[in-house]
Amino acid sequence: MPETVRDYIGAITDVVQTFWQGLSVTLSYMLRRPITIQYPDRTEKRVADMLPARYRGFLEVDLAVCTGCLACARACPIDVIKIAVDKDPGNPKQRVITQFDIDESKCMFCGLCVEPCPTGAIAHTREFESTVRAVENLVFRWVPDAAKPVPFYRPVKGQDAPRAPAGSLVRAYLASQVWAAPVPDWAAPAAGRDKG
Amino acid sequence: MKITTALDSTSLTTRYPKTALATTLFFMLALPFLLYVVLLLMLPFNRPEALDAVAQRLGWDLGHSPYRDTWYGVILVVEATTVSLYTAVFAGVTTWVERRIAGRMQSRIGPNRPGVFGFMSWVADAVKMLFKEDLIPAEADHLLFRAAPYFSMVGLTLPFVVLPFGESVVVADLNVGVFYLTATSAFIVVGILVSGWASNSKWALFGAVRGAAQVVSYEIPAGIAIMVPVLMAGTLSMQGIIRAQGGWPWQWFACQNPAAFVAFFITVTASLAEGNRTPFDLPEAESELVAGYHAEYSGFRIALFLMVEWANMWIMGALAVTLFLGGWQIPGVSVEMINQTRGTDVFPTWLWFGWQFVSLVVFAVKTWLLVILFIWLRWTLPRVRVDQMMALCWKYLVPGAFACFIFTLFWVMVPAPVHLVSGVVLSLGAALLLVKFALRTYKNIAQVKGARVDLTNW
Amino acid sequence: MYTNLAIFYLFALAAVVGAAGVPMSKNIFWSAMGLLSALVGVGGLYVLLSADFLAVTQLLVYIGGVLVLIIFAVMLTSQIKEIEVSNQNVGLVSGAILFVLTGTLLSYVALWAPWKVVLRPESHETSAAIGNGLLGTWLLPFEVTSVVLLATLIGAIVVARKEIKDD
Amino acid sequence: MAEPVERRILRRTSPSDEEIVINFGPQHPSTHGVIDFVTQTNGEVIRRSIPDIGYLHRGLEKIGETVSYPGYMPFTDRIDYLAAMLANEGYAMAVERLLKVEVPPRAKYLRAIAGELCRISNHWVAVGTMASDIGASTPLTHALREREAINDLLEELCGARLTFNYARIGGVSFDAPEGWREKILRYLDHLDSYIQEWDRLISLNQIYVKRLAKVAVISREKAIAYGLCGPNLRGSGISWDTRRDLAYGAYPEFKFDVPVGQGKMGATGDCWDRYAVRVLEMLESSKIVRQALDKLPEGEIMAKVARRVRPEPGEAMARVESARGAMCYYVVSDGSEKAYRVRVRTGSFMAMGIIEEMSQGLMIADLIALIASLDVVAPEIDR
Amino acid sequence: MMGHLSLSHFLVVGGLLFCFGLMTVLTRRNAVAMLMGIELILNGANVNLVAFNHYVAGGLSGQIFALFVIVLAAAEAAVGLAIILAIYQMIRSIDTAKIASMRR
Repeated sequence: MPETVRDYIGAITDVVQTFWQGLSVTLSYMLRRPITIQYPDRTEKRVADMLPARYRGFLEVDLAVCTGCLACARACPIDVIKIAVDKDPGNPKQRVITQFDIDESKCMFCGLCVEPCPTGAIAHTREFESTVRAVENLVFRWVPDAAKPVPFYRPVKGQDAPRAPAGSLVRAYLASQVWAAPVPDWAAPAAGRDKG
Repeated sequence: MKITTALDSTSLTTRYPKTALATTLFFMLALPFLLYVVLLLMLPFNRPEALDAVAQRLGWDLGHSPYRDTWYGVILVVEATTVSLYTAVFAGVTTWVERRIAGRMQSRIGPNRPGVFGFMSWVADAVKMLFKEDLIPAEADHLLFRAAPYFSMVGLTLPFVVLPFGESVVVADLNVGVFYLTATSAFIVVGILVSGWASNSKWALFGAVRGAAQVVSYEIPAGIAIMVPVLMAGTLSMQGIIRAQGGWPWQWFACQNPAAFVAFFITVTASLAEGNRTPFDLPEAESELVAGYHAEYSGFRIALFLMVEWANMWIMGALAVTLFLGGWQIPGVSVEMINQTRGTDVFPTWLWFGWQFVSLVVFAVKTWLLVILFIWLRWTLPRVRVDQMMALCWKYLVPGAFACFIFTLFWVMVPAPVHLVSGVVLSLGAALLLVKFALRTYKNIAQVKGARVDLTNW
Repeated sequence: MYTNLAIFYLFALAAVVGAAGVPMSKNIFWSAMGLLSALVGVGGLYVLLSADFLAVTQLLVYIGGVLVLIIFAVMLTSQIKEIEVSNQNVGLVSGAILFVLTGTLLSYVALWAPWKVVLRPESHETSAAIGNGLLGTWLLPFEVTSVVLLATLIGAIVVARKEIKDD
Repeated sequence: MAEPVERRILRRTSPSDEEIVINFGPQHPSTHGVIDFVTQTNGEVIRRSIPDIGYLHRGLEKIGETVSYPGYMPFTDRIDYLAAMLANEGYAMAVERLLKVEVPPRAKYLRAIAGELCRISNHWVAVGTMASDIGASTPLTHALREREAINDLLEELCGARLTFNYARIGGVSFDAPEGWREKILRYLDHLDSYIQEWDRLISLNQIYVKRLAKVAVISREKAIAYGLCGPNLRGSGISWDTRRDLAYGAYPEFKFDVPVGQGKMGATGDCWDRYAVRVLEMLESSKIVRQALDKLPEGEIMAKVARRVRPEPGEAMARVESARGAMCYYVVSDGSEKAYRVRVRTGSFMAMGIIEEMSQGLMIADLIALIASLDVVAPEIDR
Repeated sequence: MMGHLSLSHFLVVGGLLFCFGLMTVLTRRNAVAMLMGIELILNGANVNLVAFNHYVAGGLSGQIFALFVIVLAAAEAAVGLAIILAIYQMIRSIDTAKIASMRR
């Protein structure tokens, strides 16, 4: 509320000045570069390849170096990882992994499972795109067939585990997926959902 | 990181298929051009006498035919349709322009996928809105709810009757033109009130009440400020006011008279408020009233409301251009020169049509610049509060407009050379301000570390 | 000439039907809509009577001012909660009788009185003449009107202020 | 079944005919999440507005009793998703106190750097959404752009942009990546020069100032009485900052000012002051990050903590200065692997209390400004 | 006679407007509606004024008179609505039957 003439005039000049400055700022952005990254098709390389190395995308398991210690499954606060181990019927001394499921639809990508892994078998990748029609297909089954279990890896002291390059496994896994794949047989039927 | 952009090496033709390019170019250039040309060609037949003369040449005796009025009516209907189509196309194109400008101002890109540079996005939007379900709240007053957008549409289209497009391109040059324009645009607020009441929603009611208070208040400063050019021209006719000005900036009313310079800003502010544009978008106020008076609308009806809102910008811009910025006057070409090229024939010469088209383009460019200013303001300023909106009107604009009015009463008695001096001084001053503004804009970029002029990424 | 007649009937219909809606409608908002129609119709009639300035004034003052104010008052005085803002139409019968009586009388006078009609050339350039008239012949009533308007302004403000004080 | 808030409002007052009760929310563009402000208005003027909260309640405190101590860390991200780094740090500190673990200095510094960057990013959202609520949409996208730059930095550090899960009990999960320091410094240089442009764009815009100045003035006494904290408290002119007054982590080693509201645009404690405090705090955070980067010690980033944490029975409390003020974690252990009780005190919840009193007599647009100026985040209120 | 526009056409319309206005004022108890009725009456009168001006008197006196009527009608509406709102604030009704006293 203007009370004096000076206030009255001051209010007008303030408005003019600040509008002047504000308009010049917005105009200057017409000359600057928009920061938009035109995902997914107008980028120089795949967005997944532009992400930093530590990016916590889909989890990937290299079963070749998995020791079956269950540390990841225990670290997970929301039980995303389901591992089943068994004795190899052919060789009772050799223990095998018969199931290694990661429910990526439930995963909150916190990274707690990666830290206790002794060999780096489980790791986050930079992949994040996987659209599927049935959400159950986001359960990545790293042991696809329980009849063909994977033997435990025995780490060698003073030697790094020979892990596959990060991301290569999950990319191969995703490439093998069909987005419109039907709900897998093992999944319990959800009520009122299109099984398409 | 480096991003491939539309402007990088690849040309438009490789980037877009030829059909997309052709369609976009048609919509972008041919459509408005087509509308303009139709309007232009209808001109000579704008009065029954001209119709008679043309019919005579064709060997008809229309003057005594009972269908003379019918023919004249058909011509008027075609003209009216053309103008209405023009409003629709303008509203659509403006949404695209607004979204692109807003995008750049916000460090975004804006719609750039449908059509070349995303131009077809307005067509896509229109189609989308037409196909959406048209919901009417169960408790709403059904008939009024349906009728409300049409009230606004009436308020939008009626002013176009007197809005000039070019030297002779006007549907009807009423001798009470300006007065008529302010009167008919009030229908828009009737639409707002009816929609707010009929929706039976508290948000909509709030929006409607705000809208009514706002429009009724701002009609007063707008009305008084409009009197300034009316006084200077000595006529209420829109064309008459433009004819009283000239093509060069120092011949514009805004520069000829310091009071008119102020009145120009008052008119623009008041018309922003009457058109419910930010900073006066209180009736819809997204962050307060969700969507205000059209909160309950969807589909085709909201498309009508939005069309009114955007097309109304043309009226606001054209009004200001007509009254203060020299209208369609071509610099260096006087009205007499244009009239001399007309010839004595009923059907004017092509040269005359050429001049008409130039004047039409001059008017359109000026109006577009103002429309872009409105868009620019919208994406810069916050929204005012209801009491501030009222205070601005009654404490600043009304006294200001009145002072301009009184000043002009004396100014018209001042000899003409003073007007010229004022015109030169004020237009030079305005040019200086523009230069200063450009420097300020450049400084904004220079002052921020990491920012630089870069026009890629479209 | 038929065109003029057709336009006349269009506007007259709008005016009369709208006016009929004002007393007949139970919903006050619909009454206001009827008034809107009547006012627009009358504005159109003014154009036919070559009073264009008056027609535009009619639109400006009535639609832009009075009608908006009335709708405003309807909104403020009736609740949004109830959609039927009906009022008891007391004495509709007597009203109708009165309507028939006055209507008959006025129509009789309008149709059969011997008016001294003089046909003049149509002119649509009234604004300048009205302006001159207001500052010449009718200067005194013009000034008196402005005083009345001032008084109205002050009066409306006083009434409105009282209401704020009450709160 | 609790009584609906609408009815409570109607019972408490005798609403006259022209007063209406209107729900601002739960879905409303400016409630910053799912909150319902049940508002009784007389025309544009608000008689009173009562926040109806709980729409976003996910039982996060209860979850603390069902997951292991380290496993609760990702859930702290979800308490305050706009300043997750700071929420992480608070929980980590509480459990460290329970375990009596000393954090290595490098980890403390990294926490401070990440936390202050996160505070800047949070304040960008706060001031941006505030401008957007006042009706200017351009500043919001500019603010989000600045926030994205910080998110890029934090993503490089810990791999996530929103739910960082960076702090660990006894340290942090990652060391600073290669070239991170230079990137941060480049951003901070940009930030320091950019703030002036931001002020020109919106802070000093007369409409913006007029909309915020002298609106919803919270006096010193009221701010204390309602337990406001953080920028909301400092906006009322009270110089209290947990980082300085109850210094923790690496903060005792930094020099920084605590901006307080000075009533530059009218009254101390108005919406503009709360806004200005946030803008100034970004510059202070920038100072802190620069100092921390200069002094960043070498060494371990994790203390020796067993993978399965079983603290002695007992309780511990930690208080950090989150972006929304003092955020307290209270953890009770019964000696098992899971906490017996986790309790979080958040700034947004405290800010909700004052709305009913401050809203009286405001206009509808002012209520929006008040809510925006308190910078509440719905999940932090409901937890 | 019916083929051409004549004075009587306008007079009848004016008369009807007047009658409907009168009917509104007399039958409705809503103060706002009564105000609308008054506007109708004034409009009816205005149509007559302008029609007579056009067909009988010539000149501008009729139009200017109508102009004054419009201006005064607007003023009357403003004051009338202000009073109605004030009354509504006081007694919570705009039913004219209930407005029996000038005092609260």
